[in-house]
Amino acid sequence: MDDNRIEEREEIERISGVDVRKCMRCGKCTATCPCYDEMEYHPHQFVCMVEKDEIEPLLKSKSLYKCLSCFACVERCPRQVEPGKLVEAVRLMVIRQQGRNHLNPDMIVKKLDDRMPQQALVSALRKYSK
Amino acid sequence: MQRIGVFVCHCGTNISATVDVHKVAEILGRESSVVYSTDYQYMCSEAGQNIIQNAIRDRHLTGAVICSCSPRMHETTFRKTAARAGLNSFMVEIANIREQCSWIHKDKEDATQKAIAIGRAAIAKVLLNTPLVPGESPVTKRALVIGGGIAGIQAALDIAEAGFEVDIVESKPTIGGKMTQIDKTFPTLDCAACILTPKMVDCAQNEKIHIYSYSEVVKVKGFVGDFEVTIKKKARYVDENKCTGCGACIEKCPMKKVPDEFNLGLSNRHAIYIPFAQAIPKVATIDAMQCRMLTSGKCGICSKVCTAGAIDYKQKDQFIEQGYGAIVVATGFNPISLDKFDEFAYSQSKDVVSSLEFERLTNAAGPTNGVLLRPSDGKHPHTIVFVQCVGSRDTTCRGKEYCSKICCMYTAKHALLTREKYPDTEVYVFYIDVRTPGKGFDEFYRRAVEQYGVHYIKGMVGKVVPRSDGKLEVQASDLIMGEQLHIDADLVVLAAAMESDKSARPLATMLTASMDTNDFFTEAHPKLRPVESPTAGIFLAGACQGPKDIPETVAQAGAAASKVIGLLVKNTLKGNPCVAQSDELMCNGCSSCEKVCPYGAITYVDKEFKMPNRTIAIRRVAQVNPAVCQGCGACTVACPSGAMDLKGFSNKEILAEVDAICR
Amino acid sequence: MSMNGANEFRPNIVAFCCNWCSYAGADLAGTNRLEYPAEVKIVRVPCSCRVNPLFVLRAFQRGADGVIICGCHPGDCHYTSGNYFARRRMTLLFSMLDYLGVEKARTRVEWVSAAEGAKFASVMKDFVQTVAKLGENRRLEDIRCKRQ
Amino acid sequence: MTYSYFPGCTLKNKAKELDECARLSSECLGFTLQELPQWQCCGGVYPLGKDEIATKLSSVRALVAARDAKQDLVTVCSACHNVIKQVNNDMQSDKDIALKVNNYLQLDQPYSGETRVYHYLEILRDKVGFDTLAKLVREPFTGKKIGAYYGCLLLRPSKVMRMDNSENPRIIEDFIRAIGGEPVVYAMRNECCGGYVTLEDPQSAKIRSGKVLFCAKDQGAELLVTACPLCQYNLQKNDDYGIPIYYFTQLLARALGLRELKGVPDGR
Repeated sequence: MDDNRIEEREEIERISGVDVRKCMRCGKCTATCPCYDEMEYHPHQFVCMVEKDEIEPLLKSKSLYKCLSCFACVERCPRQVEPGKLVEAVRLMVIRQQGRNHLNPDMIVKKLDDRMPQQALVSALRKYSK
Repeated sequence: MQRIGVFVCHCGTNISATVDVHKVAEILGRESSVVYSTDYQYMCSEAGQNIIQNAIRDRHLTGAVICSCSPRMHETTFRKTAARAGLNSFMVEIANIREQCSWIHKDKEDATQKAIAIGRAAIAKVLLNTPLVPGESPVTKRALVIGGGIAGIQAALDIAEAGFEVDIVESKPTIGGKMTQIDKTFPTLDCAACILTPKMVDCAQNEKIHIYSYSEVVKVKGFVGDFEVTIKKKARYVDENKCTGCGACIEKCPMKKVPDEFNLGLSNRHAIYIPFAQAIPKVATIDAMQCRMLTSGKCGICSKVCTAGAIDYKQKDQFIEQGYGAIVVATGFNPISLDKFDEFAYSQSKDVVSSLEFERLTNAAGPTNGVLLRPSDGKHPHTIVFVQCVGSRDTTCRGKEYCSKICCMYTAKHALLTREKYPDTEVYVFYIDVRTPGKGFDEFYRRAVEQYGVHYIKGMVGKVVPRSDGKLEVQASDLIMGEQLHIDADLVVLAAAMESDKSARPLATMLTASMDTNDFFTEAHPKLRPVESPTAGIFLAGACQGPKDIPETVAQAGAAASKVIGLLVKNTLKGNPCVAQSDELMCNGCSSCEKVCPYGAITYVDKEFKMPNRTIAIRRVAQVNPAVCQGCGACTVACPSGAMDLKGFSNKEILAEVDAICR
Repeated sequence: MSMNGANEFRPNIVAFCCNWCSYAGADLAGTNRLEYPAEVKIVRVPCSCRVNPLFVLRAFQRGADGVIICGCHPGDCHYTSGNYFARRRMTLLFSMLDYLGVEKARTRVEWVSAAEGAKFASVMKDFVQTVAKLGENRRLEDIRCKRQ
Repeated sequence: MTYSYFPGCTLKNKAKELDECARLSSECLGFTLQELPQWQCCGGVYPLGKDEIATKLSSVRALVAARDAKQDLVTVCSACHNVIKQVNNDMQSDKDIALKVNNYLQLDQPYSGETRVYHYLEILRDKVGFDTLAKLVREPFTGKKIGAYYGCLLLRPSKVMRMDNSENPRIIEDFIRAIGGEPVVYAMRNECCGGYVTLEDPQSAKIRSGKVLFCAKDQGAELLVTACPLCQYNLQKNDDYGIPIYYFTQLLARALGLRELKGVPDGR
């Protein structure tokens, strides 16, 4: 189990290119996150939990699909940890598994409205499914 | 015929426990040219030194090898011992058989063999050593202090106290520096002006001190003991000797909307101005960019009202050349620009201020006469948010990687004083870590929390949104409570990182003084020579060497001054004799050595050489100034013809060592 | 080069250490009693830029099996820029030596500060091991220089 | 001057005005947008994973096509610009990604990020010049208080995008000044509108957009301009204050006096 957890961390670090040890716990990411209220785990917690190999709860969390990838935390992180990339890596770990897509094309139709731009669909599909 | 003596030290049991010292002495005694070899318990003791001195005298030694601890420890000791016995100090070599042998090896046989090899290398070197005599150069008994802040002022006063002439060069119209803008000082809360301005007056009244205000150093030549410096005295369009500082000109000047840099733009000044009431020298300066007379030729009011006739619109920059024996660098710091940190809305709202601006807002001599009012509407702020580490500990291109050191304390000071003076305010401080190492510092910070009820929150501010009702919506994190906070603040204060003054980098180039990647001057040794630059004769005081608070700055300035005094009391300076030397017959004047020399110690002269058939050839050859050369040896390797060599570490000596080791 | 007991090869290593950082680092390794192989013998030079490529060649000629040059970290040179010169010169020299058949692993430039005693010891351990694996260096050795 | 032009999926559909006005105005300003043949959708979001290769290929194809045409590549949509510029940066600086992409594409000449990528706004600022633009304006938005909405993708991450100061940008403000309007600076102009999350969680997008709109209204903006169709959608959909949201190219075409276009406000 422990080995497995370490492997998961290494996988996340590989996909994201993030070095979680650079984090100095300033909380800038969480302070700047526009989606704080919708998230169960907040950007700085992603960093700490990955560092401590507590990845299981993150894989299950709905927070993965609330992140806007707006790069606010990436831009403002003073230590170049860039938590947004970490959130993306964890999400990829999930949706790359068979049958774990968060969004399928057949689910989209009823979410559409007349004016919604194509961009919203392709972006959401990119973010939520593989 | 050389006669070498070998002295093997036991260092108690430090060496003898793992090295067979008798065997080492015995085997080294058999080396050719070695006429005397012995071992003793403590060579550095008086008795041990006597053994060496007696052997030098009795055996007529021409060289000595001491097998003992590191040369960094006792080389000077043994050199002095040899000199006392009449042997040139540079005919002594140390074989380091303690730090680099006995202490790191356990096997006695191995260690003994290695000690013998090290001893042989030292013998091989000493056989090629030549007696060296340090060169002497005269000392100009005058010091230059660059920067007239508290560091420069303190250094100048201390040097002048010892009876030497000192010049202060300050780029602003007045000396005093950042400390003049500060209200109170932590942790004692004494008033900055009350402790600084008397020192400024002392400077002005001291006969030994000359202040070049509104001036810059533009050129430095020479070396320790004999620097030649060119100072540019910028035209201030006012004759310093005539101006009485009465201020009549300022009152009448029609250009009164110039942002006042002394108040960081929080108020306006006139085109002709005196930065503040206690300025030294208290003379007016005309801002050439703003003055109507100087820009369009239409005005001249100040000239009419000046009864002293001090106004001179035709004044030109003046260049002064002066010789100095030593230079103190005290260029200080500035807060970083907040341009790249506009998530705090610094450029959008007047009520987001830097900590230095906050100092002005609370300073009795500031734009609000010391009453804390919002710059936007002049109202009393009720909720104040302080943000620490704005740009400090930031590895991105936005900020500085280092901790700016003083922000934790001045923010605690601001927070405490605000709560003391205005108990109806709520004060929040956002911190990453609170760093308070210093006498009474942590107690002070805790007082702010426990007695004054300042809310310290572990977290950062992510966004500040100014609202049209004048509130500032602060979005921040509280990592302890695990919350995102939203505070409606009236004032936000940013503790901007401090950076080395912009003038420091070009100055360092002029002085060939080294700097770190953050443009702070580096010291000769971080622990043992903290106020000296590696470049001889250049001393460091204050924040130009790294972030510092006032007591540290004053301490460092005093230390730098004492180093300067130690230098200036000498009539001549003894140099390091281990300097480069060029063989004029081999030199082809190619300039390779000059290009690699970090000190500019190498110059070229055209010299006459006698050629066959009584002809004379003029050739360009390198000459090393031994007073400037620091003996790094870069030139010796760069020299394609092998003309350049380093005394004390010559090619032959090092090759002999290598040979001995590989034997 | 020396042989010990059961034919275990013990290389002869020459280490050029700059006076301000690496020599002090070596002293610190001693003060902290951090062991490293006795095969390493140190030559003190004022700065790594004092090391003439000739010295390195001479060491190999006289039978050294490995040569290491230690200086201050980039930016920390006591003489401002000496270590940069050393780095450039040695890069060139080492590729030439490699061309001549002296393996790159026998030559090394390392930055060791006065505070890095532990680094000094570990660098030396590692270097001795590496060179020991390569065996004796005969490529540039001049047997005329050998004492019987 | 002719540029390769990557319109992107939405500009051919829901955001036709953004595209058409850009083309019309360009001719008036002295440069031509030549649409890349057979361009493919960029994917809307930059694939952040270091091991994402397939999702970056469409951007690389566009970049290669521009290179082969010996032209700089221009985009108008913020999202396309963000994706293509970040992928181009990967091709320049990430050896691993560049190698894998090139291995896959098997181009005649491997691609290593040679193409220069510009946003239409950058062309206006750096090639045309806002001063020149101001002189060409025939129907200025005099007295109109216009707020620039940058959103998140146009400026961030700034070390790759390098368009403007990401915390205190001025490129759209300068544009607004050039077309005679009065820019309104408000703090939320570089915060996210809710983005693609709008599809799954419209409430989340409503909150985000609401904050932006409140802030803009609060500072006195009468209308907002943006470069992103998704921003336009989110803001317009969630607008409670009656602030019209337009594409910057719509205002540009209007200011240049290029035929009346439906939905473009007049100067009043």
